Amino acid sequence: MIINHPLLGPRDADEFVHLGDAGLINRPDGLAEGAIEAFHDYLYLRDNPAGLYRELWYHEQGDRSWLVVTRDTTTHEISKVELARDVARSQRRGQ
Amino acid sequence: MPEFALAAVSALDGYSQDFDGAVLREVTDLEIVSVAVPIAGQKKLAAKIKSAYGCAVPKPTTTTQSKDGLVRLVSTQADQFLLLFDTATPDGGDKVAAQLNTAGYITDQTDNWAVLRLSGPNSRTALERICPVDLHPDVFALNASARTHMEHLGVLVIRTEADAFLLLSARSSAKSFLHAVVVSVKNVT
Amino acid sequence: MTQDFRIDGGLVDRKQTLKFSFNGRDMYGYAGDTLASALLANGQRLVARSFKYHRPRGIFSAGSEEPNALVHLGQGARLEPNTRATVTELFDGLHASSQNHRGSLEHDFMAVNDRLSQFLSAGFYYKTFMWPKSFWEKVYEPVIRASAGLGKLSMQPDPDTYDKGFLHCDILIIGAGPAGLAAALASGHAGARVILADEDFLLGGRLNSDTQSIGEQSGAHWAQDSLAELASMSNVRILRRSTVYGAFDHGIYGILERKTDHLADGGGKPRHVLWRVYSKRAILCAGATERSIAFANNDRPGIMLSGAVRSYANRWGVAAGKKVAVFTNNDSGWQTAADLSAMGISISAVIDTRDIVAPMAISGAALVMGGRIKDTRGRKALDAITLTSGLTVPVDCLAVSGGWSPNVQLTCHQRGRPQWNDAIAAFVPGGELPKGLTVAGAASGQMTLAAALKSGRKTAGQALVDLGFKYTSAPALKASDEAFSVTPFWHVSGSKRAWVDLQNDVTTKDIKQAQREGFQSVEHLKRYTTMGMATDQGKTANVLGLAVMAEATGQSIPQTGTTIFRPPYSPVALGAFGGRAVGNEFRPTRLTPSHKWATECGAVFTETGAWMRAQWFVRAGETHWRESVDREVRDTRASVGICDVSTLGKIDIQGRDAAAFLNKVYANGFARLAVGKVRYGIMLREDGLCYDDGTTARLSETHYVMTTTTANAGLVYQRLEFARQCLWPDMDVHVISVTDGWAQYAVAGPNARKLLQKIVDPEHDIATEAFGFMACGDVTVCGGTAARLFRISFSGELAYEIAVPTRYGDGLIRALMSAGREFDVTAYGVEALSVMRIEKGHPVGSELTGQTTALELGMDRMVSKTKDSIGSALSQRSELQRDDGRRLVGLIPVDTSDTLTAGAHFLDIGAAAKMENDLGWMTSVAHSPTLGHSIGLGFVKLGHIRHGDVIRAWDGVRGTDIKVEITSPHFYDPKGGLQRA
Amino acid sequence: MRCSGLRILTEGLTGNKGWKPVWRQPNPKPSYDVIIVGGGGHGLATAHYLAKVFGVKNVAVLEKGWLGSGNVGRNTTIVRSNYLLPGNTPFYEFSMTLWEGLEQDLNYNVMMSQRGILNLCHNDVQRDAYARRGNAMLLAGADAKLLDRDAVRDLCPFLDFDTARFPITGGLLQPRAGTARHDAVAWGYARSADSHGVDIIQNCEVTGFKMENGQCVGVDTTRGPIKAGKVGVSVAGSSSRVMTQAGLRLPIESHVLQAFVTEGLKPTLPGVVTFGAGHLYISQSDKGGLVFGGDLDKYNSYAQRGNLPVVEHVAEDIMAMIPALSRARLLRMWGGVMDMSMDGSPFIDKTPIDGLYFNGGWCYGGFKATPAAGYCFAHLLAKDEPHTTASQFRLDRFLRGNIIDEKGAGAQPNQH
Repeated sequence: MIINHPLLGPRDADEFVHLGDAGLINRPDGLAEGAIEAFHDYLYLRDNPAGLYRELWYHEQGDRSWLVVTRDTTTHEISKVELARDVARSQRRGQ
Repeated sequence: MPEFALAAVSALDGYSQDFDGAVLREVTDLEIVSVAVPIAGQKKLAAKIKSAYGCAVPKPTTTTQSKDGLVRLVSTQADQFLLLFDTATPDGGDKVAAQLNTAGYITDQTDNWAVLRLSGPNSRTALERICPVDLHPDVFALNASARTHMEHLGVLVIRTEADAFLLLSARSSAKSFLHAVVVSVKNVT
Repeated sequence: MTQDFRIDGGLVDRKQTLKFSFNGRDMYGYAGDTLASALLANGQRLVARSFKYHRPRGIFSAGSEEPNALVHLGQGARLEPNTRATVTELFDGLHASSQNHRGSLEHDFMAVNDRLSQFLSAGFYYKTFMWPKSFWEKVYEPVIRASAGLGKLSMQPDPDTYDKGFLHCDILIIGAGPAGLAAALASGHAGARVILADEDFLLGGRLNSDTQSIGEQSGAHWAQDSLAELASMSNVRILRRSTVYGAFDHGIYGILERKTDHLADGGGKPRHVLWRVYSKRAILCAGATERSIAFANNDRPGIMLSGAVRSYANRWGVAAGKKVAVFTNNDSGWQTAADLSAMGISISAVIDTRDIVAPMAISGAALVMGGRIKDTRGRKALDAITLTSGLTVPVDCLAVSGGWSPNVQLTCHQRGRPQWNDAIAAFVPGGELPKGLTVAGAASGQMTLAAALKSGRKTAGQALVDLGFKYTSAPALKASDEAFSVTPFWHVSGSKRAWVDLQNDVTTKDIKQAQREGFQSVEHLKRYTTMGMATDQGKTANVLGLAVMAEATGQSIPQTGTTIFRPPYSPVALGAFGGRAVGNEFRPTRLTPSHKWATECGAVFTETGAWMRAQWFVRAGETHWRESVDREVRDTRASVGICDVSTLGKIDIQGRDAAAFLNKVYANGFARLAVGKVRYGIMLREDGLCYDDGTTARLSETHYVMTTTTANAGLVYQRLEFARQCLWPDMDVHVISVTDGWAQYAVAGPNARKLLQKIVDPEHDIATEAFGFMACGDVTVCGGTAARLFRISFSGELAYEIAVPTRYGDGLIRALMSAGREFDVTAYGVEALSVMRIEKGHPVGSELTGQTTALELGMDRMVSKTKDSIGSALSQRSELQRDDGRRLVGLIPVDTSDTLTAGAHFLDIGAAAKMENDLGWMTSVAHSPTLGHSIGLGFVKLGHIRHGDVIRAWDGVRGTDIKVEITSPHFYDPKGGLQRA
Repeated sequence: MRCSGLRILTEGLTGNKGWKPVWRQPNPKPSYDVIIVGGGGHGLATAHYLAKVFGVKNVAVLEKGWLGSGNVGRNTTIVRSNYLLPGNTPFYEFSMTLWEGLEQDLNYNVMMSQRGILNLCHNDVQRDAYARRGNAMLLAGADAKLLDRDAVRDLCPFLDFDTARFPITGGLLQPRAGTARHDAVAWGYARSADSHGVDIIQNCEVTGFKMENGQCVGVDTTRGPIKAGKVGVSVAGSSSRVMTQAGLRLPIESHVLQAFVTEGLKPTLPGVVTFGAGHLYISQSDKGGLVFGGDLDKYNSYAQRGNLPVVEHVAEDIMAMIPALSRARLLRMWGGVMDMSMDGSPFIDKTPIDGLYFNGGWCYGGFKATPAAGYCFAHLLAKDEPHTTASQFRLDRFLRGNIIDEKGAGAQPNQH
């Protein structure tokens, strides 16, 4: 596969490490009420869609960026690649 | 006069070898200093770099050079870049710190790396055997840089001339990296 | 042997005679021959035995689709099984021999299977061999295994080398036949970066096998001129002997280039290069493959594909037979008859299954329209055919054409599903093709030369336009364009066996039986009968088998299903995929700064991850490793020892928010760590289990250096980047690895300070008052060399870790050792390091398995409940907080002469060795020279309240069962007074 | 119709014309006591044990494609019970005992071949970890042998003992482990279930669950609605896809695992061998092909195909372990969709919805588990309580922290 890195251009996915669902960016508050249930859903439960999927990749053999890649899990087609930091920041502002 | 003196040794004992259409040398005495850009400190740092070296902070995949041509700045990460320059004394970090003082977070990286210079008409065909990044001059032009992997080793590759590449890889695995490059050269020459 | 079947013409170089041998018999051929063409030229009809029935087989095709002519190529360590004679380029000194027979090729004892065929029909093995039960492994299976398989491996290490590479292009053109060449010319002229790859050594495809002309030239000449023109373009790269074996995601294609297989001597260069090609567009011009017709005994040597017979005559100047008949359901069979006849080969008959007027006259040949072949004769070589009309024709070669199947393989490697095309009675590319891939020429169903040339150019034009190149269309080339006509005809029904899959011996009977048993979907059909599962992947068989099944079920072929293909297009040597990863080259090796020095000092090394570390240092007179290790421990604890700890991960952490950041990633508090101090920390995964530990030193308000375990350095770094980029993106914190940048040595033992005072420059006071336990700071050593000093202890002794830039690492270890001479300093390796940490009860990888909690490790107090750090929440889950769970304890053998073993499980005295009684396991053991006996660490259920109890360390796989006493894990200086001294 | 050598003889002499369909092609009835969703190995085995052992015969198995088209026909056919943790070991050992009698139970030769599995180790820490595992296996009633370097050499002289980057120091051997003919397992279970009256319905995709006041009472399918007393879902890689129709999110991700086979070769490997300094398992089929696999591709996927990096990594491991296989040729590569759970261990459990049961999360270990998974799922469906050997495979275990993590990799499916 090829990931079109927003800063570096197309790179072989071989350079990257795949973590999982982009939802892992939204870490719950560990001190809040019901933290265990919140973290259980955050860490363990997955939509695991057959289709468009937003996922985290780490450019380990490159610029060490974490990326949010939007990819179709049935065709492997990649439609969008963002810097995870930008996504995380915009979501925080959203909150 | 101290009882014990410490001699510096290079990663590859100054390796140097000529092949048919390719020359491979270890580059020693190259100081490598990383500068991390503080959050909300980009402008200040860019100004400092400009005044200290007369050039811009390099954009991703590129390098810039100081006005006097002695310092090369290489983008390595969204908020981090390297300065490469020759020096006889092992105080690159301090030199850069003196220039930038607190505008950026400085780490001396010199001893983390082994540096090879591969040049000659066969250098690109040799790298074709281990480098997944497209090094065609139309795509990877003069002063372009890329961080990738070759034979399971992380490598920073910079095109310093039409036919010459600077290759930086981790110092502890330098011998394996040298071996990978040498085999590639031998396989195509 | 003389080349009795060599005729005039062909594209071989008759000036270069090559000597080769088959089954020990010397033969001769010419440069440009394949092994197959040379064997035919020498009249060698019988070349192989079939997989199941061991039927005599000859050469069937002229390409990589060959199902029959598989041979052992080469000798000794270079022996290569299952090699297709039809694509093996002849070279001087080539050795080939036949495979898969007991006794000689001519007299194969296994041929008895052919007599028993009615009992060996499809799936017979699923229905028997079950009684008695024990006989399967002992009797039946060994027999089956021995007779199964085709060729054999030498089982010697491969003397040849392999390499890989990466290529980038705008347009990859797959196949250099008429369509491929036309596409390449158009793309090359437009200035695109082009790769043209073809599996053959002579490019041109069918142009070299047929007599059609292009413009005023012969097709073969046009091909050579076109190639010369392409070779002159700097933007075009031509890859000969290069098979595009797979289409992968996002325009990545795999190519196997055979570099030296055709040379008598490879000159030490890699045998194969496995290219990973990154393309923006790809054009499949792979042509089409002819298929056979099923009729009784249609597998005899001499029965060949019609196009192959034509190829051998036109390209190689070889007559596949002296009396040839043609059996066809389409026009291309007639082309064969015409070409051979024109070359003076006698055509006895042309049998066309179609009731049409004969398209041409063939001198001396009986033309049978609407004819059928009922049976054939000749055990080891064809000698006659009999028609349903009763007519028997003596022939030594039968050229069969059941029509042509476009080579759609690569279009199926992702989501493509071929579609049936009635006009050419074949599957053409369909469904969702790999993105960026288009198809031209015969591969797309364009079955005439003119159409192939046109579609090649047109398809390239579209790709060029897509990529923004200027494409100027050129006048069409003049070439034959008579319509290709075929009327489906699949098999002649009869009571005898008619072969569909030649290699796996699948006959029409097997397919009909599969239908009777309900294995009717195409996938069931393949899996049950093994049709299409042989080394040729059913290139010549699948469509035929599908047609027979369709007829049996009364469905149409598309209703019955379509056959799709998996990579690789044709088989690829594992060595090529392995590349250079042989022996010590499998993975890189990391060396410590003291490696050279350690080698000089008789160190025995061990692999820890990628690192080579000194395990212990053998001194004169030491014959057993324990002597060395015990001495290293004793001398360190008695005076001072030195160990290279540079392999620990080191991460430079800077930023205004560095302190807050560390407080997030460590389970214990780091917010209030003072400048100039070091703290031990444990890291949890978000699931609350421990995954790493280490120390972090604060060098300034905004600057820390973290150490990780050797094994987890990369993982911790990754998690830190995740935390700062994804979880706390607004924190001003920056991390960079400095693992390789510092040579770091542990200096441990009562005399550690005295030794260091000789190295550290006098202006730096390291007396305990000024530089107490867990202190750190910048110092200079040996007259001004910058260094870092940490007062931390893994051994439990008064200890420091001193770090200098790696370039000085070799110098510093030598300096430390000579400075320590007056204290009888010892260097110690990882074994002694491990002994001392076990004596101190420090957990390492054997305890931090990723399955253990801070509670189990006895570090639960370190997990702060007052802050939200990674893992803090889920570490509080009920099952992870059980107070009746396991705890880390020390273990001492009751009989101190016993030796403990790691991996032993714990059982109560008298308890049966059953899972219900399992109390835990021994994680680490050592012989403690300090205590004079074996000690261990382990997890024991309720261990924290069982100190003093005696249990058993049961090690069933090692056959030991030892009484052990549960103790505190801290065997040595539990109060820690020594390290504070 | 019973299978036997005699039968083959008589059929052979009469032109093999008497063979009957191995299973019927029934149309779905309006209602069943139990509907199994998924006609793979697990689903068919569940039906077999429901009908034959637990006496529940009014059962339908619904398969969206062709029978056995999932992982049961795509795996590397390895059967073993060399597990470490008490939550797993008894279950896989139970499965092993069922394998050992499967031919007789099914009257179908699935070619269960106990030629052993050898896990190589390359350093002392690894050896001790294998000792711990081997002892856990013995405690659970399985078989295990810890071999030193010489014993490994006697067993597999062709391994690289002389030039290896990571020298072989020994290994853990389970002699009773081995391989089986994967397709035959599906066909054998289907044939037996069918003979006990189970309706196996192919080309019948479940499109939704019928709910009545919070309870599952049937399914909607491409061949119409079907009522059921209980619905058991056993669809491996499609687990999330199917269960989301019932509004359930699972602790599962779907990942692609590739498998490979070489051209047919005369016997070279004794049994299954796995590499300890990489990720590789390799064996040789009765037909002569070397069958092997390694790591997941590591990204979520529902496409039954992988990419080059893993192919090359696996081949590198082969070259490092058995250099003599260098000239063997890779014939075919393919992929299966793995239902990777969050701790690498499976689920056989009731769901929060009454009448709806789930069997999944088998990761790459589903094939060896087929008999016991079928048996235990049938047990749960028939008796509404878990079989003792499967009592830990609960859907709520992560909330309680009762993790069954053989590798200690944490809540990251692609690391298991």
